[in-house]
Amino acid sequence: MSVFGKETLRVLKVSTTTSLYVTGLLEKLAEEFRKEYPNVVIQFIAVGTGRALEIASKGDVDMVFVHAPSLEHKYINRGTLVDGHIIAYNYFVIVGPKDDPAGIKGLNNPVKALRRIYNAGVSGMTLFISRGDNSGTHIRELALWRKAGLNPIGQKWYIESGTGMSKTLMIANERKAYTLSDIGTYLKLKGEGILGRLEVLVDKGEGLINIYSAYIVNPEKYKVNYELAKLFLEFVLSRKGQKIINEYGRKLFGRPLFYSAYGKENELKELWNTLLEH
Amino acid sequence: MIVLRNIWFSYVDENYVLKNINIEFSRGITVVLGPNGSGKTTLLKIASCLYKPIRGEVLIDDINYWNLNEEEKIRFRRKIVYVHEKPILLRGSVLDNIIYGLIIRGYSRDEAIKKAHKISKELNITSILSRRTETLSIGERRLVTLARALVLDTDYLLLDDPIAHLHPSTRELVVDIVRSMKDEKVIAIATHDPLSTLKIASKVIILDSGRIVNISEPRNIIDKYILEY
Amino acid sequence: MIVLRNIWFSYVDENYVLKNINIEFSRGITVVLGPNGSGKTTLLKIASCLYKPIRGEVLIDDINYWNLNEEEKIRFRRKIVYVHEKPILLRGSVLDNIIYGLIIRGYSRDEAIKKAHKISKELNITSILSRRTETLSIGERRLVTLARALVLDTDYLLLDDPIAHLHPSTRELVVDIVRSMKDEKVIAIATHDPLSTLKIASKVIILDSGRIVNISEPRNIIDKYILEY
Amino acid sequence: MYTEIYGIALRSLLISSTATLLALVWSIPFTAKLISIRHRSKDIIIGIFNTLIGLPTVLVGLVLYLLFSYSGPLGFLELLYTPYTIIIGESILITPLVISLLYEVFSRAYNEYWELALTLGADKLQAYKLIIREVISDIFVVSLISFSRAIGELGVALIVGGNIKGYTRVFTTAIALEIEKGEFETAIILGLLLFIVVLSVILTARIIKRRV
Amino acid sequence: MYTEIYGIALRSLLISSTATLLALVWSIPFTAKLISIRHRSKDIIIGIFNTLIGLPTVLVGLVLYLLFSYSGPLGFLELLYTPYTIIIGESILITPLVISLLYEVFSRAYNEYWELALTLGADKLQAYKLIIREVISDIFVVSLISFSRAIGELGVALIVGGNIKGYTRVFTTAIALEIEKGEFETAIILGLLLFIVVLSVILTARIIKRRV
Ligand SMILES: Nc1ncnc2c1ncn2[C@@H]1O[C@H](COP(=O)(O)OP(=O)(O)OP(=O)(O)O)[C@@H](O)[C@H]1O
Ligand SMILES: Nc1ncnc2c1ncn2[C@@H]1O[C@H](COP(=O)(O)OP(=O)(O)OP(=O)(O)O)[C@@H](O)[C@H]1O
Ligand SMILES: [Mg+2]
Ligand SMILES: [Mg+2]
Repeated sequence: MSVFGKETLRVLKVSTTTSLYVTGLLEKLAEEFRKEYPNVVIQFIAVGTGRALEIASKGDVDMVFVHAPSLEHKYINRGTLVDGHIIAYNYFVIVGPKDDPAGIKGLNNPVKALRRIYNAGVSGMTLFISRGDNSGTHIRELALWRKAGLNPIGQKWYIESGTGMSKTLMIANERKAYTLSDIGTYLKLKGEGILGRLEVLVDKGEGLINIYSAYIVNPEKYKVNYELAKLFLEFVLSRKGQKIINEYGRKLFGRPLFYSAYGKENELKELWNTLLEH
Repeated sequence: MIVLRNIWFSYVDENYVLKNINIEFSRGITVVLGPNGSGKTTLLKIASCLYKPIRGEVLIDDINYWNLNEEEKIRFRRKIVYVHEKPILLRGSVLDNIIYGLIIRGYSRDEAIKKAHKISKELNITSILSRRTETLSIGERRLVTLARALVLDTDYLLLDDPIAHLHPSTRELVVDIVRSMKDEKVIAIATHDPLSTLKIASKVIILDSGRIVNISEPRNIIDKYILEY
Repeated sequence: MIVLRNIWFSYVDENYVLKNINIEFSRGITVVLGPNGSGKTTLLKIASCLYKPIRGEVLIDDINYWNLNEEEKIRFRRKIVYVHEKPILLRGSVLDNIIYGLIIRGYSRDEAIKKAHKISKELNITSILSRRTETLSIGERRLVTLARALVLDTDYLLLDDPIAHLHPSTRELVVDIVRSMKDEKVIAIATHDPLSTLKIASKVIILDSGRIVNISEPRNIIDKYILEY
Repeated sequence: MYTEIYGIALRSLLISSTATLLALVWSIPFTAKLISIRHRSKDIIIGIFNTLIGLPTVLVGLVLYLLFSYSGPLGFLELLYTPYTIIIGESILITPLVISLLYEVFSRAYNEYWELALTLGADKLQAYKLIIREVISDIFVVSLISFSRAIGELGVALIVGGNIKGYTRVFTTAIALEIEKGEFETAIILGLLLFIVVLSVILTARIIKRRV
Repeated sequence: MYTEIYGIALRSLLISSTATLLALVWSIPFTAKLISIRHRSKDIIIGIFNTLIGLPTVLVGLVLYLLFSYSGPLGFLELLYTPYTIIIGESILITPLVISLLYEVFSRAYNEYWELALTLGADKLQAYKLIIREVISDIFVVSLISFSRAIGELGVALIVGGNIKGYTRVFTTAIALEIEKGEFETAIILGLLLFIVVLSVILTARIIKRRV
């Protein structure tokens, strides 16, 4: 085995948001893809959505997997990205301490839940941890606060952690605080036994949908392995690929991490459009 | 009195550089002579309890030093001062160096400085007391190490080639000071300068290749060395 | 010939340790005497072009050394060897030390070793040639630095207190070797041992507090020093 | 924004200099003791410290997290995500570097001064003090290097500090955040600021040292 | 899994040791030259290197990324996300540490041996060589410490290496990923492995050094 890998193979470079990579989904897709195309190597560079798109705009990767429609939109307009497709979706969840001091458990309206958290926060009963890192999750959280007509930024109970999802969840767990998380990362860490004090309190309702899209980097502007990227994208969108996404993690975590976009493309596209204004 | 009994010493393995040494350093001045590499330095370091012999005993006032516990060792060590053949000075001023041994013995700074001034006057180095040690000439360095040792007024005084690098008249000065201590102290001097030292010696030891080849009265030796000139 | 003209030198600011020095080191042996700290070492280092004087000229074979370019400087420096008063040895064996100067002058290792053996025999140190330098006694170290310098057979030879720490008979050996070079070389010796050196001197310089107080024939000086004993 | 950066700078300086002092407090006596051991084990011990220099900071951070987490053995102290854990973490993190460097400094001085100290009548403690005094300017350089290392580390500050805005956010965690956001210019500006702050500390320190 | 860890270990060793060698290649002549400068600026230069030790690795990574990026000035080399950029990055990263440590080593030797070299007829190059030869065992210790630092750094390896499985994944990036995944045991096991691997390298090296 060569330590530095076999460079004679055709290589596809993909930058991806951490949440997709950390759950292991992408490696699984790549593995299946390689059963059909054994000469291909797919290299994933797992970073925050912000950086994933920035790297793409510098021409350093062939393809991106991200989940921040408003940011994606910016890069589409700049001509960085082409061939966009929604590949999967799931829901953001509001997690918080088991004793739920803000009393949001079972609500099916995230905006209402945030209002309660706000009030509990102001009266010193609880804390909220925000990622504060311009990630897809952070952008969504800010959008939800705006929808609630509240601005918690700068308040004592509103803590900006400035770190990735895992570390933010760890802080929330230590501090018995609320936070907004993608379901994948939450379930992964929960499964590792790390988030003993937290549970999912709100997982339904308008505004929690989390849409993952894949793009190819514009081959007219950059040197891109377009054919291979197209091939992989088609695989991910294929019946087989979508099935993998739908099944992934079901056994391990007792519930699905992602839902396939197959057959719901138009519906999701509309939702995606509503998320642009954030 | 320092008594060395059946001392064997080697730096590496079985290469003995001292072989079955038996001597007594008693009140007065013992001069140690011998070719370069014959073992003079090693002998003095063993006598001042810096090196532990591989075999044999070092008795200070009839006590076997290497059987003592840590605390007692220090008490004994404070009675002995050894001056290296190569002057090693501490950073800081000449005065800092001279008072160091007094300070760690619990003297107040004032007392120590008073004593330092006294010995400096005797050794004629008052003019350099405030100099930083890095800036001294080699002979000046040597004088500072002598002052630093003599100021302690210890019972045992072991000097390793103390007058090398000294100007003849300064050498005389040092010899005179040592001579004046002859009656109260046990003094040993390793040297290559028999002319200056034999005249104050009570006993002479000649080393060769790690063995004592002669212990005698200075008279008998002087003739031999004078003949060489 | 090394000529020093109107040399002034200070280590710090305006504290001159050499004041308006004018001398010529010419063929034969110049012995430099003077109290500790009088400036002997500084003088020899200026004469061997290690220190640059603050004012004044250093002429080697009538050439002003400090006006030369880098390349010429090295050519000149290779004619001069200065031996420090404190022996500084390189890591490795005694032999490695002795051949170093030859190797960097382009000699083959074999040639260099042959020369090293010759000088070692003269200085009676063949038995320690393979020893690592950390393990030498102080006198042995001194002899190695002398061998390392003498093996280069340079036109100019400046020795700083070269016989300190040497046993009297070894001292004689060194003096004899230096004497044998007297006719071909410019030699300067700073020393505190007039007895051993004056007998081979062609000229004597006496320094005091950075000034030359006397330049004369050795005859005139010997009486003065002999009287001290 | 201006006050935030000012806070970050001050916080970084305070945390890292305290951590450096702390690391010196235990490393100096430990290393002084270590050099006087004649045993072979000395080589192995210093080899271990050399190796520990290479422990990734995130791992040190993780171990500290597990210690200070509410379910960890030190959880009752409630120190996680406070500046104090960063101080503790950084001081632990730089200890192997401090010890490795001090070891070289002390060994050299030991050979030269230990015996001298004994001839002048020093007991062990006094001999150690003498050695430390002789190499004080080397110790000083070691502290500058270690301070620099501490202020530049990310893993510990991030994992046990949490990069909480206005509380545990330091230069490195702020820089990492900007990079993650894709805001590369801001990251580089913060990096320049860090450089300027540390450089002025180090140059001032070196000038003071020269005067002493 | 077994072959993957084996690959990670071997890759980490190769990358970091090459980076250390590279850093020595330019740091030794640079520092040797630096010590012989009489000018005051020497103090400032070494102060800058002391400071650069504290540049966060992520920042160094970012700058290298911008250089080697497809749209950066060195993009045509197509080195981003390859092990070679990690080597370059780590060698740059440890250079300030290497120079800071070598500087202390060389200054001491310079005072002792420069003049001696001149008296024996050495030209400048030969005098430098002599000094380097005299401190070779200190240089050796410096390389061990720097190697340790290189293999333990995360930021550069992550940003310009990309932590690509089987290609640029090294110990630290693998550990960081496991922590991100919440798989703390795996992270700690990897850390232990890293420790064992580096320790055996360092102890072997120290034993060889002792023999020389
Ligand atoms: N550290 C050491 N390791 C090995 N051998 C040593 C060591 N120190 C000294 N020796 C050797 O031990 C012998 C005795 O050395 P010592 O220094 O006692 O001689 P000395 O009589 O004082 O010589 P000098 O007159 O030159 O000072 C010499 O052969 C010397 O080379
Ligand atoms: N680096 C230095 N900085 C400041 N002053 C110095 C320095 N080196 C020597 N000196 C001083 O310069 C003067 C001359 O020193 P030098 O070493 O030339 O004397 P010397 O005649 O060789 O003495 P010795 O006989 O002791 O070797 C002395 O007063 C000395 O203290
Ligand atoms: Mg001796
Ligand atoms: Mg002198």
